[in-house]
Amino acid sequence: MNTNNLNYLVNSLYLIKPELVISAIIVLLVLVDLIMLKNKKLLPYISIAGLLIAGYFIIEHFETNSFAFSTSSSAGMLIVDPFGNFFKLLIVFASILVVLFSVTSVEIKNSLDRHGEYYALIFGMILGMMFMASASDLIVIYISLELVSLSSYVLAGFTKQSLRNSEASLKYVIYGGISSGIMLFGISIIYGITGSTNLYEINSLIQAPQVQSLTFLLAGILIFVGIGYKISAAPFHFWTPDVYEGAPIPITAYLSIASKAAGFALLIRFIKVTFIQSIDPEGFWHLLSIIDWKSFIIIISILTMTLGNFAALWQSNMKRLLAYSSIAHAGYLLLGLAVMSNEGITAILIYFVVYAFMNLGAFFVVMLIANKIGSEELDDYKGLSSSTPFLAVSLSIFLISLTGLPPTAGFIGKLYIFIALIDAKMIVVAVIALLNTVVSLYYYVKVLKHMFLDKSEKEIPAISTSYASAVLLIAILAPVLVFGIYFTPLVDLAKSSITLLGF
Amino acid sequence: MTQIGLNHFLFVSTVLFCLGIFGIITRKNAVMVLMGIELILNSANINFIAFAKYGNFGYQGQIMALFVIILAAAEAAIALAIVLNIYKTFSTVNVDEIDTMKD
Amino acid sequence: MQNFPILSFITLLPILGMVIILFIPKKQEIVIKSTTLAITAIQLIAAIILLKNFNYALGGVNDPSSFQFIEKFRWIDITGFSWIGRIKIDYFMGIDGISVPLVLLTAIISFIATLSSWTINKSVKGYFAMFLLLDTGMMGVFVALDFFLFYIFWELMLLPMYFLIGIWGGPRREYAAIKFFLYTLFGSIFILIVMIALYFSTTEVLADGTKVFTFNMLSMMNPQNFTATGILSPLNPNNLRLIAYIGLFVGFAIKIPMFPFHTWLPDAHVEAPTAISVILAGVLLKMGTYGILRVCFPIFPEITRQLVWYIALFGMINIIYGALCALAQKDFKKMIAYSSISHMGLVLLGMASLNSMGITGAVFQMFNHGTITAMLFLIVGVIYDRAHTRGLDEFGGLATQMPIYAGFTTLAFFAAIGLPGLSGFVSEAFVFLGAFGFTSIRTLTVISTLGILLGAGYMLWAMQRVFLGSLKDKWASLKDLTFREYAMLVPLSLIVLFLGIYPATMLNLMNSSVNAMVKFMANAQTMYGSLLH
Amino acid sequence: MTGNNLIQIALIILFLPLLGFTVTLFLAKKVKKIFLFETFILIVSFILSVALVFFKLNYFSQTTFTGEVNWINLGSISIDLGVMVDNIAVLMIFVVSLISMLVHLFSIAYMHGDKRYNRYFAYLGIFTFSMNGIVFTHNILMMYIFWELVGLSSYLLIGFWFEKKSASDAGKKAFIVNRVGDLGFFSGILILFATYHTFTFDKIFHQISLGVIPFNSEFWLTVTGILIFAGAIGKSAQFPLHVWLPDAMEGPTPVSALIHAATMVAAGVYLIIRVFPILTGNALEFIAIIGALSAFIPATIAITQNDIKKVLAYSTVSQLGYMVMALGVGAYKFAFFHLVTHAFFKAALFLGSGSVIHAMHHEQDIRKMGGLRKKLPLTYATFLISTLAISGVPLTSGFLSKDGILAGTFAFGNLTGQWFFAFVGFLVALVTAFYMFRLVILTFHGEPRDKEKFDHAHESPFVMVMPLVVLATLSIFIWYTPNPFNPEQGWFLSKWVKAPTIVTPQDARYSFLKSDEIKPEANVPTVQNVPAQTTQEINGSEEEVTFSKTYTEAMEHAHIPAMMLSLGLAGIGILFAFMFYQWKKLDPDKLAEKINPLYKLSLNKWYFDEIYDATFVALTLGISKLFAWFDNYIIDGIVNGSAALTKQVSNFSGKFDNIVVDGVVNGAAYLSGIVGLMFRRLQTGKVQTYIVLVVFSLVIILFIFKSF
Repeated sequence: MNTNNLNYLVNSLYLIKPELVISAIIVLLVLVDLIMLKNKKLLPYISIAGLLIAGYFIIEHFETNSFAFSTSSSAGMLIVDPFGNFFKLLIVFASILVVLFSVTSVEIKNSLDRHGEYYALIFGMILGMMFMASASDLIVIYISLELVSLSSYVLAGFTKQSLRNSEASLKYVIYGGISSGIMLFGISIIYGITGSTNLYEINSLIQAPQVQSLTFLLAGILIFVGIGYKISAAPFHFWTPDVYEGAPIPITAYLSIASKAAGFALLIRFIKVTFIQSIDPEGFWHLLSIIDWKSFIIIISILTMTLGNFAALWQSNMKRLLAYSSIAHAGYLLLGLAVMSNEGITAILIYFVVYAFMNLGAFFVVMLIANKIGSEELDDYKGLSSSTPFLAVSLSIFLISLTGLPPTAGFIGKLYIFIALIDAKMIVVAVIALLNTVVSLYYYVKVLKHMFLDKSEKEIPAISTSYASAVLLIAILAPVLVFGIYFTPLVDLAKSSITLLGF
Repeated sequence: MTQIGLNHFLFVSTVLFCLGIFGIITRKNAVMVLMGIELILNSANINFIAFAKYGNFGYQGQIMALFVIILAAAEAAIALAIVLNIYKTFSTVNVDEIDTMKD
Repeated sequence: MQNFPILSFITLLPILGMVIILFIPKKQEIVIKSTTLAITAIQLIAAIILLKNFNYALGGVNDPSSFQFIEKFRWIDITGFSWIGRIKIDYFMGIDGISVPLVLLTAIISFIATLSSWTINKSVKGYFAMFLLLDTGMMGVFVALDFFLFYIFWELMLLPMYFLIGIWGGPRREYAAIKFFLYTLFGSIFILIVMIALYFSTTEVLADGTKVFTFNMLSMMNPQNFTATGILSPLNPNNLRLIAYIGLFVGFAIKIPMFPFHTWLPDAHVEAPTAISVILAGVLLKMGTYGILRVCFPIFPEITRQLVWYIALFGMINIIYGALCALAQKDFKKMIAYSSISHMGLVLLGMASLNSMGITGAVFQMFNHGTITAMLFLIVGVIYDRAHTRGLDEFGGLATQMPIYAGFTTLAFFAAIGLPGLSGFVSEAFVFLGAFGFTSIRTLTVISTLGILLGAGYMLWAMQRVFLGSLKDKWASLKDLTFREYAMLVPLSLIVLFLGIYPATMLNLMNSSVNAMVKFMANAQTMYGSLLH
Repeated sequence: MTGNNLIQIALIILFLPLLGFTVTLFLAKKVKKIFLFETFILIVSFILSVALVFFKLNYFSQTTFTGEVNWINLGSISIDLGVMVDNIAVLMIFVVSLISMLVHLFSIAYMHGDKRYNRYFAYLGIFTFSMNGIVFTHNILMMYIFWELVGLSSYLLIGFWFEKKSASDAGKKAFIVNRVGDLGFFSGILILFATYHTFTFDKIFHQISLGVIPFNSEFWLTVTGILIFAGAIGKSAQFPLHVWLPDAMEGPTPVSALIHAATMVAAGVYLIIRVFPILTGNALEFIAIIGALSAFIPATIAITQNDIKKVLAYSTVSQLGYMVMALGVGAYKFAFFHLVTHAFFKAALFLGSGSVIHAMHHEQDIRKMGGLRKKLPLTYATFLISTLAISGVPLTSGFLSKDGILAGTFAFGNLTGQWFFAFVGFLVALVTAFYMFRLVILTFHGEPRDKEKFDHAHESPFVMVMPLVVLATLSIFIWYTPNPFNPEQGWFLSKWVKAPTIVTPQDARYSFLKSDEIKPEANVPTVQNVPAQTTQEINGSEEEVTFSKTYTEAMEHAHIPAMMLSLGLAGIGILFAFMFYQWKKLDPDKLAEKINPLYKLSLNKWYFDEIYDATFVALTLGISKLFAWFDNYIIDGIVNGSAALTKQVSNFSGKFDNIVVDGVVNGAAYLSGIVGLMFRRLQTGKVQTYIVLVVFSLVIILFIFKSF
């Protein structure tokens, strides 16, 4: 182990400062939890602080493009590039909000004594997701994936008292275990064919035509199972509704944003890096013909959004409804990938920012309402407009944005997806997607209907919201409206972060 | 008598994989299902090691296998904890009966 | 005056009003109402000032230089990379002779509708907030010249409409509201797609000489701006212009509503509160025809010329079909609803004529239908407020009980069936004269004239069933018009009368634009033909 | 006194009644006596029209004045409205304003005590206004405009007593039936405008005379003529659209006198007179046929009617038929002549009947009357004079005009060998004489059949009788010609009324109307666009010549025999009337028994209403019902998803129904519903099922992509 290796190691560590910070915070949280058994007030602050620091570091090195932890060859196990950083930033942002949610959530409060684990586990997830966003080696991919999964299994069933809770975690663990198992099997096959686990190396190895494509296809699809389950794309989405319904709301929100984001980062990187052949000046990718990813993704995405939307028509439970809606949105997002062009990626990034705001917002409102009326059943939403106009209005804005009507940010997100699609002359797909939007309108508006149009049988008391949560809500609400009118910064950010290392 | 070759290993691993899937699908008892998962993971491990051995790919395969074993252990721990929790709440570990959330 | 952004003012004023209202405590209903009234009044005044300063000579349509009160500044400008070019969206408003009557109409109708909303007593605050939002949406559609902006306004008025029907409507309001919502959204997705596709087919040269894609409608009307490969560019031999046109047309046709996309209308009308029916019939339907005239025609002139016969055909179907359905209705309001389907058919027919007389007739008919149908719905509202029923057969002999009311109704009805001396006649006659002047749709026109007869049929029959005959004693207590109702009906009646006797005031307004439009459409063939080879 | 003044007077006459209408309508509630204002207005406009007639006929009898103002100018198209003052117009305006004024006066007493008294006068005002418009217009669009306004006012007046269902029905019927005719009229206008891009008569005539014709085919010129004539069919209640007129008798009797005898129904004839120059031979023939039918059928109906007003109504239709037929056979001047004379004596008859009805306390059935001549001497006298006039007895105006028409048909027969019209003409003359005297006898002669009503009857007040007298006097020949047997020498026909230049292509005309000897261009009125309110003169001296010498001569030959024949027939008619009803020599009922089917046919008005109700009305309503159903169930159904589907789905999931009620609104959504339910079914909640599905779909995906 000579010095320049050491230097190299140091450099690598230097590159992953954010991850290090997060890991440090995990330790710190556990310690604090041990030391001050009584007072858990401190934990959220620590977490927030840690996240802010991590966020700072990410921004600091936003533009860097380099490998970390190189193996034998040039390529490394981790990559630090704007693309990854964008998602890390998104994850950090989501995490901050979720921590804040957890503070206000009644469910979480009830299990005050275990707050230490709670935050520690969340940070475990964060760490895993950050690695997912920057992993360039199948080993790291698998490990980070597992890291995320393991923590989320527990979190899903964190508040043990309710049936739904533990059921959710059981389903999650079994389902997740198997998916990652299948994925691992796929990885092993690829390793067998190429003899490497590093995406870049694999890419260079499979440029040669004599790779037997069927096995490779098998492997690729097996791996996709693992990722597809993370981003809950049909037909690997089945866990989503049950787990979303069962898990505590902050966690549900978290799963719907952060782990989905990480999953997408992983998917995009995996496909682009591994199978890319060339990029034409128009920004369209030309992939190796081993696997026809384009049509594969198209099929998956259409299936996903259709299934999500149509199944959502029937839901009477708010969380479940949002679960299906998030499946549908995964479908829209996949469309961005299906375009197989940088513009598509831009669209995805834009959509993710918007989606983070509106979906987290929606879940937040649902949580605030649940805190008061202790239910997420749609029927209990009747007449909310009178008992809590503020929440009702903001929820409807979020839902409208999720539908994608102007002048909300949701419209911009969709707009860019469709711009990408139509620029790629995928008109039919665009039409299908838009028809899906019409369908989705129905169930979103159904919620509005319950809140505004219907009168509730039983008299519900006026629901008050604490100033803190009101401020937080407005903070989430504002961008949803502002980006709808003026979205230049949003797009600029996205465009500046679509550069992957090497392309 | 023929030399034990890569294909034999692959055959075994594939069989294991299928058995794992089969077990997961058929077994009612949650613990058994977890075991099925273990089988899948191990089938992958066999692949890794076999490939590393016969393809002279260096040590990555073995390293991977080690990682997997560790993670499997962790996963098993968590999973069992959850199953325990399930048993507390549902007083059964039969995965069939745990379907309060559906549609 | 010239540098005062009057269009933005007239469009965004209601939003401002909405904000104000949101700060007024719930209890102060009267304050809320009068604020709204004030806002709409100011809007109306602004519209009149606009009219005063409007230059009749300028054509507009496809020529940016001859639009008036233009407000244009860069709204979104994203300097992109090589592969995306740059996304550029303008905040671009302006009016010409085709939009100015509709701007005026919107202002008038909003004001009247505010008056008629006075009876609302259920969550007043929400109602008027939504009302004003709707107002902005409508106004915006008529003044926007950037397709993106246009689309935003177009969608903007969906949600308030949903609530206005859904919360303050009749028994089956939820059904009607969601139906309206889904229908119109379904329509607008096609508009969205075509909009984006057009965006990628049209370029515009900026001051700094860079070529960029643009949402600017006027640029889309100039074939020189089309890219060589854009899917909607005529230069591209296998372009999809025809399909796009149909999609776009359907998108707008749903709003008109054109047979067979009309079934949302009767439900929406029957359930909506009076004021909203007034808005719906008075302004919203015009957005469809206006869209066709402003977007479909000038951007796809050559396709329009291909399909003009079908447009006329659907116009004819609307006229006859709507009239026949109206004839069979037992519900006063539903009858009026179908009658407006019939009358909107006239607009389609007129536009299809592609000559100045027909298009003048069409635009004028938009305005007249706006005022007349508004009157009709107000009239229904009057009786519904008193009797709480709209069954045509349940009344009779009201003319003795409420003579003045009967008088206004007679005026409105005869205006609707195109009695000379009332505005309806002029536009109707123009539409027919124009359409008959266009050889290929002559037969359709002649068939459509049946509408005149059927119109008289259902209107007079309704008249007889409600007002003539002997009075039922259960209605013996009905009061005649109140002051508020006078305030709503008198202005409209005066407009109807005045424009009937001296239509020139309105016609001159649109004249040069219509001629410009006609000339443009006439040249289209050669212009686009030459492009292809 | 110049042309300008004439135009100004004309305009004043035109707009005065409008003023009257507005004022009266708005003050109807406030001022009790406002109707006097309206009446005063009418008197003024009458005086003015007298002045107009005087000056026009005395000083400018050869000139036509027009004054026009630009109404709409679209650059490409410009539409002018304007008035034209020629002899026809001034004579017509005289008739209209005179009768209108008299009717106003008459109504003051007749309508006394009606609860909408003032509004009635207002309506009379708007009617007079629209009628004047028709008279003065110099372009066909304005003609159409006032045409419709007349329709409106007649709607209002017929349905004036709208509490009676029959009245409101009649109003509606009148308006809609008229609209049917107007459809044709409007289509005609469409064609004219499409061809000539102007509405002004002169300009259209000019272009036709230059050979410009619709779609370059004389056929279409004929069609245009017939379409425009369709308007007249409606307004003048010609066959087959005559059904509205008898029902229109539901209106107050003075209204019937004004609108449905003298003026509005005459408007149809007036329209044909205006567009006469563009009518081709075929068109004229068609017109003649319609006229003949309308002259004959109602006459036969009138024989058996028992409602005094109904009889008069049918006689009106029949007389209008005469005029139309006259125009059809080219007897232009006599048509107009008859229009005028008929206006007077028919108005007299109606007002007379009004006075009778008034006296009998709104009893209209002649079987309940009788012997009234003792009670109502003046009414009787006037009524009798008018009846003589309508039956064409010498020394009456009716004799002159009717004789002229018969001569016309006779001449037509001579020239073309078609004796059909002549035959009909004489036959109707006979029938008319018969039923009119039947009416007179049953009403005024014999013994009162309803004693108690009879006893309360009394002569009407002055304001009611005076008009009768005036009108009756106007039914004497002396106003029109010094020689009671030859109208031709009378100033009316020789000086005032001139047949117009026919502009249709030569070979499209009746053979005998060809004007070879002169070249049309020579005397075509040259019309240059004139600024508003200025006049311009058209030299019409040669008109007489241009209107085919042959025909004029033929007329002169036909004159004497026609006169003899008509005299004889009228005599026979009257004689029979007396035999049946006065001296009871013959028993009408027996006769009715003998020819029962014919009797029934006549009594039931040839079943026109029944047939129309069974066909057109039923058809329209049927279709509309069908469409409405179609709209609700099919179109909406396609959207809302068919019932079967719903049912199937609801079996699929019990919940579905509530959700439907809950508002899954449209068919797309029903389908979505099913799809959704399917997807939902997948979500069993059993984790192992999920696994199965995953593995399964994995396999499928593999199979799909294996091929690539």
